[in-house]
Amino acid sequence: MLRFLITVVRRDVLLAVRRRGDWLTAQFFFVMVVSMFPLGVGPEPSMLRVIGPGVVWVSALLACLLSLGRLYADDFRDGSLEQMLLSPYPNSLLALGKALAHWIINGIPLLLIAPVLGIQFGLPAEALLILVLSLAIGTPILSLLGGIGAALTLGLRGGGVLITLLILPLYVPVLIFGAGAVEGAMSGTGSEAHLSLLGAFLVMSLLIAPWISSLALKVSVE
Amino acid sequence: MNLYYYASPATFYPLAGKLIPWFAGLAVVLGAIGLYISFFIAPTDFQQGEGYRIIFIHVPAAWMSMFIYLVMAFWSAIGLAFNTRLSFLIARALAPTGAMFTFIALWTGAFWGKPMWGTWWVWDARLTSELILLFLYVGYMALQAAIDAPRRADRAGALLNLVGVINIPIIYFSVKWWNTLHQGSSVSLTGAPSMAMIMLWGMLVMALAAWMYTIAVSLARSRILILERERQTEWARAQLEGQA
Amino acid sequence: MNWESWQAFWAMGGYGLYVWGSFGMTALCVAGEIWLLRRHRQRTLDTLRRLQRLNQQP
Amino acid sequence: MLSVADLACERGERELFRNLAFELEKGQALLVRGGNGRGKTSLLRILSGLSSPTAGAVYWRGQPIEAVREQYGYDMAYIGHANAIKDDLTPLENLQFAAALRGRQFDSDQAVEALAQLGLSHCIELPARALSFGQRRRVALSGLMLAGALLWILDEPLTGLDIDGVAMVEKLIYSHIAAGGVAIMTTHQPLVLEGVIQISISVGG
Repeated sequence: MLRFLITVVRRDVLLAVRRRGDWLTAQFFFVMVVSMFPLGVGPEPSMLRVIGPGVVWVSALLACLLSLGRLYADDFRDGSLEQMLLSPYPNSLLALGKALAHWIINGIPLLLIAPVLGIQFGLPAEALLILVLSLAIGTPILSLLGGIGAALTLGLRGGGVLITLLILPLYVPVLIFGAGAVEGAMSGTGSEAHLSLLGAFLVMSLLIAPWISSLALKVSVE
Repeated sequence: MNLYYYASPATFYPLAGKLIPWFAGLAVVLGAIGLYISFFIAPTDFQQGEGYRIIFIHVPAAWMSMFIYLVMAFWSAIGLAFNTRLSFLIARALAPTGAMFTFIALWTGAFWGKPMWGTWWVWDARLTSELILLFLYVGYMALQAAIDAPRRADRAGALLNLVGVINIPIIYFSVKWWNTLHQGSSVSLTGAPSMAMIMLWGMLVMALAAWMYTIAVSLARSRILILERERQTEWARAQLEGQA
Repeated sequence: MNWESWQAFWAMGGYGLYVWGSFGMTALCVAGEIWLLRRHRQRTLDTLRRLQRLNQQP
Repeated sequence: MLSVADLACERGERELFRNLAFELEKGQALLVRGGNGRGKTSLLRILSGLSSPTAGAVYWRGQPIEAVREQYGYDMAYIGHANAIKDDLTPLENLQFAAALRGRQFDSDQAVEALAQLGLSHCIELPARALSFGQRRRVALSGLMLAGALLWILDEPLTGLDIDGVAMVEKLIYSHIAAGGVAIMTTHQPLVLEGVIQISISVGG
């Protein structure tokens, strides 16, 4: 079981490494979207500090959705997905592995870039720490929930836009708790409550999302 | 005669046809009573003047928008569990009406907010949740529209519906939490200072009217969907010829 | 009775625009949905009948 | 080994087949015939467990395949229209991941051997991107030799293969059946399997 999970993750990571160009595109998308905001609202430091956490978080959602469209699509097109679904192991394990791989490939780089972008927005050091922490708890949720959307829209026309439509509303709690944690750290009201709620949501997603993704995969491949 | 008898499209189709006028009639009668209560019986509110009469639509529409999503999720779950095609169709037929009530709730919320708060849109917890609910409805309908294979459309929609319904309480809670942190407006639509008994009655009657309306409209819509799906079968052919 | 005249009824104590804007939009939505549903039904029936006639011809 | 009772399948509103029944024993091959769009691929996908039939069931060793999903996953190998070959991996890596995902042991010497047997020894180190369609088909088919599966379900295995390739695959299938395996295939090309008990069914009107 565990070996299967590791194989799924290792395979996706290896494929991402072999296709570095695609992977870099998603990371640069994140950096660029965040950098557009100061140009749009003006360079006022106090204003930037207020919108900073929200901007970074919204951009993280978008960057995540951008790469989610391809989570199952490539494997679906070349037939590997069918082979994986026929494996003797539960399909929810496959969905979990896929989400985990997506987080390693796209989520972890986000964590590393975010503090740099936070500095651009003049966030204090403590807030930067909370920003990374909230992203560390929050981005796996994005990958897990997004996996459901990716499975549902598999092979559909305009799947990329559709997945945004389906999944973005489900991301609302992550955005609120995530950005709220950073704001709480900055305003001194504390961020523990936000982070623990985010953690609870992560646990719930871990329990439910792989299972629903596997059902969705079955429906879509049939 | 059992449950499966009514679950068969061939029996459901004529049955629905017979029921629609009754529900439509009830909707009209209840709607008329509700309007009478909201304009002629309910007294003027001493704080909000006549403007508060908007709640006689806003609150029932908001109730219905959430209720319909729950009912859809119920039918989706039944469909997935027992593999009954009819339940998926009912869920699908309900969605546009649910989206319509969500839109009405948002619209009337805005029209109530303008005179009371001075702006058309306020990010208060109720309106924000309503907006996200509208997104959920739109996502559900967009997904079904994008899938051509009926079996896949049914099941994919049902799964999305269920994910949505699990998420709604979390979304609602998070929005409320967010709203209190950012000191949202303290005035709320339902928390009007003197919620008189008659106001509650007005809202209840209007909600019932909306409910009957929803049943009538969704039955009519599911009839169309059934006919489209079953056009190859004997009874559907006979039906089409009979009405020609 | 709340209203002394029709004029007062339409004015809604100064809230006319908002009250009637809300009720009007609701009426419009309901009417629009029923109209769309009828059109949908008519079109579906037409298409299906045409298909059926097409199939009957050998 | 594999039996099917009362199977029916619909796609869209169209009924593809109904009341389909057959039984396969060790050392038998089933050839599914039928024109384009008659439901051959749909039947094979149902037999593999990828899709569910409208009615009826597929039994493996007397049990419905959903009930013995895990065992069936080990016992069955399926090759569909798509080759499940990743462009960015070498043929050897492709086989390795395919084996690991199906929970099978992988021996790289054996894999090199299998690839050589289908005439691919010169492209073991190349990324699959550089291979032609027929060569990718051969990579996918060479996976069968490593799978150790009792039942092969092959959808158009000969598509894209040249004369040599067809001969190699025929030999491959023949030796599998001779060793007591079971094979289910669709093909438009004539397939020569001398001395093998073949059952042919046609699907669709």
